[in-house]
Amino acid sequence: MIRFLIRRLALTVLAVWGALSAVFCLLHFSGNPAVLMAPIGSPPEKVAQLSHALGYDRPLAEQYASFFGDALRGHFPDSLTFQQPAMDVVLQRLGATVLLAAVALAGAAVAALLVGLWTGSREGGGARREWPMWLVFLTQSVPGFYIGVLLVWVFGVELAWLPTSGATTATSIVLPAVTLACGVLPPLARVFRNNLRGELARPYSRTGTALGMSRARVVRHAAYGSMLPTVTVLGLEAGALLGGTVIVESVFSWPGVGQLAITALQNQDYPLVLADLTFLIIAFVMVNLVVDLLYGVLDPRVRHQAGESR
Amino acid sequence: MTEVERVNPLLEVSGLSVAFPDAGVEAVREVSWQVRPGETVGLVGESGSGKSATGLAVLGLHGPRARITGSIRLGGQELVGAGERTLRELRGRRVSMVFQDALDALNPYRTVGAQIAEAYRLHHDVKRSEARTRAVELLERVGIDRPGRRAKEYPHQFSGGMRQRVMIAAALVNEPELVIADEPTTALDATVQAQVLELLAELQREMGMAVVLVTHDFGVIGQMCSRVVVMYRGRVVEQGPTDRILTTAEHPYTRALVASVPRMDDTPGTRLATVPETVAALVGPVDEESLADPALRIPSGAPAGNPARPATPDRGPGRSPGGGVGAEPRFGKGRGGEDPLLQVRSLTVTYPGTLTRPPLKAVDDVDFAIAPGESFGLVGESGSGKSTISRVLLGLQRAGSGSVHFDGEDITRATRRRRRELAAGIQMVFQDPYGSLNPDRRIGDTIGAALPRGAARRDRVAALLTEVGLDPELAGAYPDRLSGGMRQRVGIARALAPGPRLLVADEPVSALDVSVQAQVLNLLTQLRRDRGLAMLFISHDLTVVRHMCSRIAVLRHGRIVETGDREQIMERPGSDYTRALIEATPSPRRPA
Amino acid sequence: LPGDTPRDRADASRVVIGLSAAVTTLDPMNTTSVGTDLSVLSSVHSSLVTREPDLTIGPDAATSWRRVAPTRWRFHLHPRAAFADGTPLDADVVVWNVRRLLNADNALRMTPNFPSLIRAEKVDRRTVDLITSRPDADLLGALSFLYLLEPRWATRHKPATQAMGSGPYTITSYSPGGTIELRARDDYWGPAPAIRRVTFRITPSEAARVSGLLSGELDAVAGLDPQDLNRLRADRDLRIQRLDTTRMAFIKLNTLKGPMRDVRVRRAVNYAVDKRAITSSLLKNTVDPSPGQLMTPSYSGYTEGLTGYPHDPDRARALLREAGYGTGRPLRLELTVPSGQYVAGELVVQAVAQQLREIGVSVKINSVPFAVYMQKYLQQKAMPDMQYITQAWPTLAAGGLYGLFVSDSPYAYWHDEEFTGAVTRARGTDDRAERDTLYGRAARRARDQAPVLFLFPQPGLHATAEGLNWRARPDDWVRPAEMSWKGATR
Amino acid sequence: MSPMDQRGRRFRPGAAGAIGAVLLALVVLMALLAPVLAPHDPLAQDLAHTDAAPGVHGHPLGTDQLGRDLLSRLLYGARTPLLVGALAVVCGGLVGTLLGLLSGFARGWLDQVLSRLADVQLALPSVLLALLVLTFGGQSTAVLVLVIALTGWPAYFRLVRSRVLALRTMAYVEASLTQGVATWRVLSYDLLPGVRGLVAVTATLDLSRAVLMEAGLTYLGLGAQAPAPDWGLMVAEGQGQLLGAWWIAVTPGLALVALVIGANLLGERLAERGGGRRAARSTVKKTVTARSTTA
Ligand SMILES: Nc1ncnc2c1ncn2[C@@H]1O[C@H](COP(=O)(O)OP(=O)(O)OP(=O)(O)O)[C@@H](O)[C@H]1O
Ligand SMILES: Nc1ncnc2c1ncn2[C@@H]1O[C@H](COP(=O)(O)OP(=O)(O)OP(=O)(O)O)[C@@H](O)[C@H]1O
Ligand SMILES: [Mg+2]
Ligand SMILES: [Mg+2]
Repeated sequence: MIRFLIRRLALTVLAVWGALSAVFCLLHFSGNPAVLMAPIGSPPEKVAQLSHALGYDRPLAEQYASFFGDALRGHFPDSLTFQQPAMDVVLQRLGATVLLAAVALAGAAVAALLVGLWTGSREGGGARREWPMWLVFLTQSVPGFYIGVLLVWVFGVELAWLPTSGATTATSIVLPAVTLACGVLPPLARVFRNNLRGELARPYSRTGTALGMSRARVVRHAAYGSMLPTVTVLGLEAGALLGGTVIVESVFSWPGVGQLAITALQNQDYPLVLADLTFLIIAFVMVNLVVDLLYGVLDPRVRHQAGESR
Repeated sequence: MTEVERVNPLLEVSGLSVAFPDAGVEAVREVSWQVRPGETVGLVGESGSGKSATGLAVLGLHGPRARITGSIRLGGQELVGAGERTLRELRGRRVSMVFQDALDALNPYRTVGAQIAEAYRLHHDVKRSEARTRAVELLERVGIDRPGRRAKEYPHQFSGGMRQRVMIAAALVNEPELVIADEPTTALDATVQAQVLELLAELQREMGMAVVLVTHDFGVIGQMCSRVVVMYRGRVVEQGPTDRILTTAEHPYTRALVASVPRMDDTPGTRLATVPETVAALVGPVDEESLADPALRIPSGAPAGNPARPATPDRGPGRSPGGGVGAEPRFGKGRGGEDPLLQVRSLTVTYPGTLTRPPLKAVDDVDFAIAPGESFGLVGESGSGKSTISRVLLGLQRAGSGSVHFDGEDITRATRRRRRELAAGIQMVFQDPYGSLNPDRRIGDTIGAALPRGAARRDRVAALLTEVGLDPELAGAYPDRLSGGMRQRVGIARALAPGPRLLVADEPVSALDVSVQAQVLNLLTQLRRDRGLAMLFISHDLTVVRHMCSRIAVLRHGRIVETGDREQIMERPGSDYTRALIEATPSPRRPA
Repeated sequence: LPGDTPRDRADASRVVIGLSAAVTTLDPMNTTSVGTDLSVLSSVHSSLVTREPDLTIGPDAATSWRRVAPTRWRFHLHPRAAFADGTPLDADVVVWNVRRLLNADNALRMTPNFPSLIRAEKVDRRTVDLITSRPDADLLGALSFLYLLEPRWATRHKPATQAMGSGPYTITSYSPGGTIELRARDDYWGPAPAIRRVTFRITPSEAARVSGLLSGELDAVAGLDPQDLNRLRADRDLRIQRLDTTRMAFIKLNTLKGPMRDVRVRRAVNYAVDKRAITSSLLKNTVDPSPGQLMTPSYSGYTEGLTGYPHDPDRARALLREAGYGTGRPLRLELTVPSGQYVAGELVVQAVAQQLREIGVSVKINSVPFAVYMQKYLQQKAMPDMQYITQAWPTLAAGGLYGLFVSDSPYAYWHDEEFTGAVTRARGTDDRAERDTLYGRAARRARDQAPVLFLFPQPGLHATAEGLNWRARPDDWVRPAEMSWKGATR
Repeated sequence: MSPMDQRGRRFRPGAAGAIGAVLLALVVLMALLAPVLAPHDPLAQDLAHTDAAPGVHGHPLGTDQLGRDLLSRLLYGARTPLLVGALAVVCGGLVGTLLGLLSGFARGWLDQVLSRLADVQLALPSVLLALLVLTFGGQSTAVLVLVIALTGWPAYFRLVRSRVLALRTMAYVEASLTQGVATWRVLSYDLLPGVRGLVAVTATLDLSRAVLMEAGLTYLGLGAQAPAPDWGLMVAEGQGQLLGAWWIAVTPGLALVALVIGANLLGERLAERGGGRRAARSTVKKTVTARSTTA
């Protein structure tokens, strides 16, 4: 378990390092950020001065090093648009995204569980029980922004039941969360259902029946086994969710870090872009780390590291 | 009618058919047999003959996609078509099942104690703690050390044999009247198999339950069962008391089956009887389909005694002139002074540890030598390092230390290019007939992969196919058309293609049904003699090694326990381990 | 919130205002975004003078002012003017704020609006003088943008993220880019605003603003797209106000390089575009095409009597042929528009491009973020052949707006002696008649030389909940203090 | 999610696969035959008839805010998603497959480096990465294709690599090696056929991902530019008009959904068939004597 932890942590650090390096390269291949940061109409001396103040005239290697130091401590220059430390801006926007993502993820997980149990547990199945999977399949094929647009149209505009933008009332979260959940539900539902079927087809489920267990009990045991891959996908999807928030937040004007990333990019607010991306990357990697650790807790085989791979 | 048969049967299967309409498979066709209280019935047959399908039908475990007709009566109660409730009541309580691979058959996410306790609580209204106590009690009963502690462990923390004991404990926790054991020992080493079978027999005596033992091993039948049901293609071709079936079976298929297994007491190196040959000798040509007809009795006038064992070893075309054992060269004997073809000295192979696994010395200071034309056997239990040695010989695995000299040249240090040239010297026959052929390449391309393309190659491939007894037309076919035995012949043809002098055969028959096994063993023996090939024959099955090899090395935990002539090893084993191995090998001759 | 309708809010004297972009800073000297940042901040801070809805300059912290010398203005401060923490707003405060504004190290965005201001001098506790380098008629207009911070508070806090002002409201909740809540100060020294609580909600998407209005989530939104006019009008719970803004929309032509150097090409594109068709279909007749003018009639110095380029594709083709373009040498142009920045901007640009295509000009449209657009425009000096832009001058002085077109202006991309000369002389003169003549000459010169493709004033379309009194303004300000609910008690 | 997970589903695969193929073919035909089928120039504006409802003024699907014929735009609009999607799939698929083959076959440090690279790639949220590249790298179709391919290759890489790792231990590959067959032949005859089907499945499913991503980025204003007809862009343009002229946004969205459903149905059908002619079947039959080792 300890070794597993160490290995996993090493991978995590590596991933963060690689991703941040990629971000650094992208930013620096596109020219001197100071040019953009200086107020409009600034003379070249002024730009040079600013460039110096922000350290953009130092050798790239040195900048790279300090970029890392700063990134890991969450130190970024002030946001150009918000005129305060970029990380502060990100952190202030964080709550909204976390709330949205958590609600969406929880909703999707519950829905996936229900769909999976409904369609995956019955022996033989039959086409009549398949319809939720068709629905899931459809969801999977609809672009997130389109779902958002349709939801706004139907529930926000035509029926006027729900607010369509911002995060002001308790019901504001419904539409964006549903939209976001629609993106996560398909993989979750399918993994859970397919694995449930898989587990039910495994010899141990048959053993359970042979020992006199009821179908419900057999399904319950199998469901536990199918949770493991589902949790892995959940972790990966949590990452995709962070990307998905970019679109959903801009459809619904949800004041989170996703929308922030877009406006920061549009405003060429480099420090903010950096802070936002760094944050999202680290969050993504951490979520997956947690998921892997969770896997270790859930699966006795991983926990004991018997040396046998599955 | 004997005494026993007058007792009312516990389980009565009559006219049972199991079909899978979706797959278009009729797995079981109108079989009828009975189990009386307390007796052990063997269900034997080759792979796919419907043994498991029959066993599963008894407990109604087939699911909705199977169509089951006929009748299964347990103590008079009809089970075919019985409601889920009724079945649930008797599953595990009156009838239990032990499955083949206990690693899969046990829930990997739950402790073994919890699983046994749950099995108990399913049928007994007791408290959790009480069920736990009972679970520990059963673990102790099946011979698990420190049962209290081990009950809290997970299946993967147990060895194969122990898992099978746990499985048995779970099946017996409610003291059922009948246990159906579906190949409970197939995945186990001979010594472990012996222990598990012994345990089963002991518990049976103690609890007085009846056992249906599904197996394809006549050795196990001979050792455990009082009666045998022989299945072929979903039909019961014959049933009766074990003794009679093993000696004077009425059905030619049964006789052929018994005869095709190498035994500890026959003459090594003689040609094994194969099923088609035996059947043809007994009743004339019959096709495979009609062989399943139980009514196909042996015509009167067939040789009595042991009719299935042909008297002369020289049957069929292409006999080698010398025959017999004496023609085999032996290193250090016979052709004294000649250099060995292969000389392995202090070979050690260590698999590096990973972050999750400590390093493993799979082969430890191994020495042996093989003379040109000699057949050398390597026997040992699973994980003893047999395959690792063969992989080193073929350059698929680096040697840690020590040397392997082939024809005087140390090939452990051979470069890639040299290795390619050496391919003409050493070739390999693989174990798995399915995995060893590229499903996407034609047979001819597989056999001739290393030969230059052209008409010459085509001719050579055709010649090789003929030599291994296959139709040369098959060169254009894909492997999915071939049966296991045919595939193994293709594998042998491929190994012969570069014209090697040493053939390494790593468990070449362990994946094959016994009837096919005999054919492949015969082919190997014949090729070796015709071509004067030296062979390293690797197996976990002592009877097969004894049959094939004149000298034998016994491997254990990567070390060679002893090396010697066949007779010496078999009759005067120099180590306790070898002796245990010989004793654990079930033989159909042993009394039930 | 259950039952949160405009009616409920009216009873509680609350309004919810939809803003089209996030409020990015709370430092009033570091932003020039009128419609968003400054609209919020004007409620929290006070300035010396303020621009009234009718665009005249009125009092705020200063009760009266006069020019005591050509370059010296004297302001008398309101005797009770004070900050929320009780600190009085006195002459020292003004002096400190002017110093902060003019300190180049602070790099404040408001500073360039005060080109002539040199310093402030305290006369007595409630009197302060502002001194300019030259006589500057636009100073008062500029001062209506100068919001005053409390010196001691400002040095101890971060004005970018916190606010403590002397205006009618205080901020109760703010996060960068998020919703902003205001509450009216009970101890405010000026007239108490009718609206007691204000929520500024950020709704960047037009669709969200419209649906917010229709569903009653929003009480007031300024700067709507005329495309939505009919739908908004159909809702009887909404009141729509339409007026011309002080912002003129046009397509700026890069006369310094490429095909647009040729005045015939510039005129050709002006002839090629049917402005009337655009204003009637895309802008739903909310505005009329510009009579070939760079500014709207609201500006002082506006010239009457000009006419725009008529829609005349044949003439346009002829001009192009004259300039040497035709089948053998097709004219290819690049047209940039900032995405989502201007009302109907992307649509207008597409219509223009298509009409130019019809006279044989191929146009490539680039839609880029506003920041990128501005950077290209002003910093890299790499404006494409054409770009869609709307321009206004906050002080509503022709001199200011024309200043964007004089030869040495980074905004101009047009070097024209005659125009620049006229404007320079006009700005230097105090004689109103002469000034207007000069501006008239400049206007005609611009019409003739066509440094831009003249379009129309940016339409101002504002919607409020029925019952909310608010006089929409031609400039972009949205001030809750100017609003009240009909029949509300407070 | 690995396409292999979809095995064992019961979607009545034959019919579903056919529907998928037909949908895809329809969209391809739309793109190819747009010049023939379109009743109008997709760019031609008619400012007198803006926001016309479907069927009015001879516009079967209505017109948009600029009076452009929506049917014509819909037909031409199939081109960008298809082109960008297909190119991205080809680029990402080629790179991923090639690297996966190498990685799985060579193992060792090369494998380590490539695998970590894939990990890093996966750690970057793909939409954000795309935003970053498109904002700083400039918006062009080439960059769009590249960035979609960039976020797509790890899927191929991982699947192919793990399949190759598994195939490498297959006896038939080892047999080729012991026979002295040249490395490139082992790669092309023994390993490539084994991953071919898998790659085909992945590519089909990846097409839907690529199309969705293209549409999403275009919706955010980073893909195709006005006035080009493109489905994602058309949804974005019509979004503000949902209340009065819903057809502007809804129809192109439906077309997009049809395309993605087509790709998904076909991909899953392929996945169900096991993604390979013979490769799959060989693994169906398991050997009996998988004797267990002690734990
Ligand atoms: N669920 C199923 N669906 C379709 N066919 C099946 C199913 N279960 C078994 N069969 C087929 O029925 C036949 C008999 O299978 P069964 O498992 O009973 O063989 P067996 O005698 O137990 O063989 P083995 O020794 O390999 O275990 C085989 O051909 C098998 O492929
Ligand atoms: N690639 C490998 N890496 C690490 N350990 C290995 C590897 N291959 C085999 N081993 C281990 O080395 C030991 C010997 O394996 P080997 O395959 O040589 O045994 P074997 O005698 O052929 O067994 P079997 O009868 O099961 O085929 C086993 O414990 C096995 O787990
Ligand atoms: Mg079986
Ligand atoms: Mg082995």
